[in-house]
Amino acid sequence: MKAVNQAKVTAQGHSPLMEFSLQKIQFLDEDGNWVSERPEFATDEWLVQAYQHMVLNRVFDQKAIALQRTGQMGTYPSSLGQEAFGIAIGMGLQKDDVFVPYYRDHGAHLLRGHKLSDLLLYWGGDERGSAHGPKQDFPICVPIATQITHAAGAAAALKIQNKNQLAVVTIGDGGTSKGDFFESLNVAGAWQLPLVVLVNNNQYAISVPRDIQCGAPTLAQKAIGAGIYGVQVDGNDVLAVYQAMLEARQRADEHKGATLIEAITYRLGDHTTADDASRYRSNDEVKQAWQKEPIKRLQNALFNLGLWDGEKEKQWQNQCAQHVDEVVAEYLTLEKDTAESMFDHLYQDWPEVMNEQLDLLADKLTRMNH
Amino acid sequence: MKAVNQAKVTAQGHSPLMEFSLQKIQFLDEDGNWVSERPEFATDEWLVQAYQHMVLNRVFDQKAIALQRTGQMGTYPSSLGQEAFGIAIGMGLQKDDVFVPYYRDHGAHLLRGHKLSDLLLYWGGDERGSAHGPKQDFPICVPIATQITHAAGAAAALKIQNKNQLAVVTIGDGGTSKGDFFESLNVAGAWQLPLVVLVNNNQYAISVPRDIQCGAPTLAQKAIGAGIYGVQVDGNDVLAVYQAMLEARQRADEHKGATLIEAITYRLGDHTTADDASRYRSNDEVKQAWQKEPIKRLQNALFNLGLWDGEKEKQWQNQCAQHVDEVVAEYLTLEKDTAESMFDHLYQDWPEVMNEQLDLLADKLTRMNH
Amino acid sequence: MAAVNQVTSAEQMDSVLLEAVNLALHYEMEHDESVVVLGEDVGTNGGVFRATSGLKEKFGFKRVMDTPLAEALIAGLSVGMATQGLKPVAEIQFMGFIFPAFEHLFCHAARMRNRTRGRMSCPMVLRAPYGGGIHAPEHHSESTEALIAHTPGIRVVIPSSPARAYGLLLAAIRDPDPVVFLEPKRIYRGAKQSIINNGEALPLDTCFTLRTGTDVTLISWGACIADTLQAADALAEKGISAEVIDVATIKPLDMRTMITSVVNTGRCVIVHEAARSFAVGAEIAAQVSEKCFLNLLAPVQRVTGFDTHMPYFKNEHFYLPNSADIVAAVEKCFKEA
Amino acid sequence: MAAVNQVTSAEQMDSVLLEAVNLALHYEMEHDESVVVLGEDVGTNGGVFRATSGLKEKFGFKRVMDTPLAEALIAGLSVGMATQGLKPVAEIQFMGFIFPAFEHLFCHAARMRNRTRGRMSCPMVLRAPYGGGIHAPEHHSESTEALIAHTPGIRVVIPSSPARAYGLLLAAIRDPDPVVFLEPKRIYRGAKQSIINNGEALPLDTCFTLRTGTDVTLISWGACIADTLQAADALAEKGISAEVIDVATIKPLDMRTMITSVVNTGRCVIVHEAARSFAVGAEIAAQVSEKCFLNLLAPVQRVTGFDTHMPYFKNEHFYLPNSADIVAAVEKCFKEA
Ligand SMILES: Cc1ncc(C[n+]2csc(CCOP(=O)(O)OP(=O)(O)O)c2C)c(N)n1
Ligand SMILES: Cc1ncc(C[n+]2csc(CCOP(=O)(O)OP(=O)(O)O)c2C)c(N)n1
Ligand SMILES: [Mg+2]
Ligand SMILES: [Mg+2]
Repeated sequence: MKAVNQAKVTAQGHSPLMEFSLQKIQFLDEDGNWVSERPEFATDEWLVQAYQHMVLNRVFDQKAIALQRTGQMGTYPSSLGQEAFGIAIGMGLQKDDVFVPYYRDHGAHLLRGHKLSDLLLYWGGDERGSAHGPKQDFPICVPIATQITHAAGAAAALKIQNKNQLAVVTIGDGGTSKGDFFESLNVAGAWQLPLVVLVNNNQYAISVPRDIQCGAPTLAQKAIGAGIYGVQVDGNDVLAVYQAMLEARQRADEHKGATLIEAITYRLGDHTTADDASRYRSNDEVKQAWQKEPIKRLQNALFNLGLWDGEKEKQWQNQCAQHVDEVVAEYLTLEKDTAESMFDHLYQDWPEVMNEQLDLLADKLTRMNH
Repeated sequence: MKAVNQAKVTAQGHSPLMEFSLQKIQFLDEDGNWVSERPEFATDEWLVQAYQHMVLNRVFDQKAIALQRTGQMGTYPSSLGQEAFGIAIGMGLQKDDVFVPYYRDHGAHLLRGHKLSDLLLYWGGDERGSAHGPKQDFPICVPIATQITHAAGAAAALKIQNKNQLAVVTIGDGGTSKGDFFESLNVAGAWQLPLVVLVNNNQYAISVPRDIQCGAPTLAQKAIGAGIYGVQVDGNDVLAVYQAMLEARQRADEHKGATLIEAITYRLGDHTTADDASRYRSNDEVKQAWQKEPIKRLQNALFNLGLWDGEKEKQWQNQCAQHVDEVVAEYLTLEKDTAESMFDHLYQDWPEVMNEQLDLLADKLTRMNH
Repeated sequence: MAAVNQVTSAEQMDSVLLEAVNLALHYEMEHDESVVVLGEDVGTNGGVFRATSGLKEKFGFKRVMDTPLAEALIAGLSVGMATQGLKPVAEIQFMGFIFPAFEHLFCHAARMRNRTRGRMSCPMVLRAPYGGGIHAPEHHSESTEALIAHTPGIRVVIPSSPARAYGLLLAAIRDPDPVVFLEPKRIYRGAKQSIINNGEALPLDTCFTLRTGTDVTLISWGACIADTLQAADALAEKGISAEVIDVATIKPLDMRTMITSVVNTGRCVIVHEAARSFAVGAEIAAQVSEKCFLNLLAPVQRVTGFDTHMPYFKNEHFYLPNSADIVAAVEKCFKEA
Repeated sequence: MAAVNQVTSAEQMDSVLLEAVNLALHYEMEHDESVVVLGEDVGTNGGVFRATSGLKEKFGFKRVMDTPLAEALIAGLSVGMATQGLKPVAEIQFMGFIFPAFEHLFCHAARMRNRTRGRMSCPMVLRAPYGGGIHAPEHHSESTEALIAHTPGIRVVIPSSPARAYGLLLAAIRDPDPVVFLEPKRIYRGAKQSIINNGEALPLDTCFTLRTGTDVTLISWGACIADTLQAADALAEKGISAEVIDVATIKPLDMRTMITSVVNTGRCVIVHEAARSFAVGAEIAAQVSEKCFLNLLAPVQRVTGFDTHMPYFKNEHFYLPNSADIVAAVEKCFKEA
């Protein structure tokens, strides 16, 4: 980490103007020990559910990679190691919140009631993968950071419509370098929007490490310039991410505006199945990161609390595998989309003046079927 | 000003992570009294020169507006009230620095050795207004905030070429909301660039007041998220702006990276000659701002120091008027640019395949001359 | 503009194009609560051209929002709002500053319906004054409608008179898909036209035939329509009868109207002020040339700006097409026939 | 790719297009100290396609820069560097992400020389993989070259073979003005070609006639050249002799070569994978139709993508033009003649 430049300077003409402080949230350390008191929301049931969701997330992830490797799906971005982030968000969201995901939020998607087969469809190169889900939620966003501005717009809409909900958006550490990130935080500050921005700081943007993205020691401090509240959380600690969301909701409810949450995670897998991370980072580094991964630590905590055991683990793993197999079957057996679908939903009111396009496509299909 | 959101929170799981402080620089108060000790650089000669430049800047400005009002020039952005900002920058720049201006830096242009008639040419709708000046300096930049990224690129070039100079760029308060501003500060932090960003926070972006641009109490704090040093200065105090530049240069020389300087000024005039500020701000507000304007306060300081008097003032005003009259004469008597100039310098190597364009233009000119 | 703000429904009034825009905005905000306006200086100031004048006073800051200075933000916020039940009408202050809005416009606004198979849509309007001829500074005279027209899923609409501005803007706001609405600022304060403020929209996806003729079809849009009509007058004096078509909706193109006309006249001249190459004129010329192959008596001509940057204003008249250029192009059609 | 990094001057080698790009970058960085490379993942990772592989190891991080993730930044930094004596070769990771770079490209790179009357210039290259056909995710298959080609002051260059990639990229880097260099990723790892790594550039502003013929002129660029050549083979079997022209430099267009060809053949088919309307094909069709008016035996045909978004990859073959489409278009020319 670079030195913090924003220290006091004693020089001619200088006088103090203001002070800012930044905090961190953590409950469980990497071994699953409590470093802060167990929070109220974390009932036995809550903890077990969070754990189960995270395991399902990981099982799904492994299957998706396998599908890609065997040519049954396209490029896929694994969420390996970032399950606490996605699951905490999914659990923290309320039904009528607007969720604006990026492309690595499989955990949250799972809890938003998306069919997992839709996720496979999407990454399998089929638009129908974005056809379902809560009507206000955004589809997966590929152009980095653009989703942040949509979330700000959604938050503004909630405010204009006097709806007491949140717009919740996710982004990667790389995404925090793009103008949209800043413009959106900035307007959220100026307009006091009910917006929660969660950064999955998984230390890499494809091959580019976190310290090439930004010279500041934290990404949370990017909130300061926008005049919104920023906080860093241990992103491998599902409780910490959830707590930050709770606080963010309270802040919005009290009309205190938006929140930026930087979650420190680590991308244990490749960027996507098209990437080979061994080109740009050491095995040692990855090995060390595995020490901090989110599932094991929560499992330890559950074991310590007597809420989980080997038998339950085995059962749950089986259940997950079975569920995911069903999902895969659904994906693989869906009948093919039509060629004409490329014109469906292009405009709600089909411009008659475009009919020639349909003729051209029909001709092409005739040729293809020969 | 909105409340500072970035205060300490005492809640479950929280622990302190880091602290930041922000400072302000000022030497002269609005009456020209010293609020900090007179700095070393501010010799008698320096102070008188700064004053003289600022007066010339203002006289030029008045003339330019008059030219526009009488149909002899196009839309013009006055620098009225922001002379300390422009002149301090001009004085703070070294010959081989790269200066990257926005469109309201007439004072700095003056000191970069631009012919003032070139400024009139530019605002008179003639490209030749950008043909001269230090070869590394950028032309006036109209698309807001884009110049910041060019300055970052220029700073990177200086670093790559091992040149020990600065890239110095100016921008308005409105400009700090655009992605380019943030992306450039961010890369300056990541790459530790010899970049100095000076914000002319004149409280308005056309009609939009400063607090609609950003919810944070200062613009200087936008440095924090980028991991660079930020400071606020009284932009009506030519010494404060200059001191901040001196410190920024030292920081860059010591390879400590970039600096963001927020200068608090006030746009005493309309946004441009095409604007009518009375539509969106009160006379009272403007009247109050006149109390703080930069020329009067420096004049007071000079009077107090015995460096200036009514006679000198009269002489200098006359000299400025005379100089500006010459400049105007030069502008008005320059022969017209040719129509063909629109193709000059479009490409260095004229693409022969574009010759038809020249024929089309020739035909048009024949028709026009009929 | 004070009068504009006090207009009541169905009142008839003489308006310039700028006032017609303002009138349509007033009308639709009054009749549809979901319409909101955002952009730089659109609130208190009523827009740098006063197109949004009076809206904030009437509908409040919640529906008329001065944004921070950032065009990507303006477009992106609009996408966010449009997906959540609002109908944002955003202003880009000048078309020369529209580029940062492109990513949101092309990657999201234009795709949201298609991508989600109709689950979500983007009923937003991006308004921008465009074109040269008002002696504006650098970057204030661009006409890059071709860049937007290439992208599927968007409509691009350009009015050429107060009445069409009023009717087409209403249609644009009501359209369930994104519309880029470009206002030719050269004629913002041009000829007045009588407008009935009754909320009646004009159809999109349709050209308007402004003048019928038999010898040549003149196709144009925006401010160039004025020059084109002037040329048609000059041609009439020379005994040449010109049909004049206002394209109005640039994307998608109503080629049928244009082709039907050229089939009749056998000659076609397209007029626009954008740089010549890779512009909207090329698409029209390509289609007319293809579809009227056997009818064309002369090659399709284009009268356009040059393939260079719009010169600063002292030289902009050398760049902009004028009626003499149009007449010359028509005469060429007759020589070559 | 290891072999590429050890290449010495004037060595001859069989390369795919991607390797040819890499080779040209190595060559020019070695011979011109002012050349620098920047972009997302271009350094340690050598680019997501490995186009910049080995450069950072060889030339150091000062000349090969991984940037923060921001395309406007990449373009703007390049403008800043280019004006100060460097020759930046910047990579936009996929053309679908190029939009944020447009403001810097159009408002500054393209204008700097013109605006300063030659005092400053922007000798920069913006490289981007473009086009569909590799089963990539959403936004990874765009071909929006038309948007860039409309802007004056820029060159747009698209190679269609390893040798042309090598020679044209060298020319692009050496050109004193901004060049957008689009690499058809569908043929990144296509047919190998023998390349002599001697630093010899190919001319810009020139079409390449790949195959001579007498009955029809097929005009294309990028990955579609492969389909076009295949169609020419199929046509030959049917007794139709096709001339194939690789446009290569899209902006400015070498119309003379194309017109000369169509004057001879009397028929013209243009092939590109971008959406049909307002694309590069329209400009070529318009000019061919105008300038070959008396020579054309049939209307100019365009074989293109559709006016919709490139479908996700399961359906992309329904969108992309193929050689059967080209053959059919040619046959139409004969039917209508
Ligand atoms: C605007 C844009 N530029 C480039 C890309 C290509 N790209 C896809 S993912 C990625 C890295 C993103 O990193 P980060 O934001 O940290 O998210 P992560 O993938 O690590 O979760 C890049 C450069 C893109 N999708 N969008
Ligand atoms: C990208 C862009 N958007 C909009 C404009 C139109 N515009 C010109 S000046 C201005 C306000 C700028 O305000 P600020 O940055 O505070 O500078 P000031 O004029 O106050 O010095 C606007 C919106 C522009 N020039 N560029
Ligand atoms: Mg990341
Ligand atoms: Mg300002």
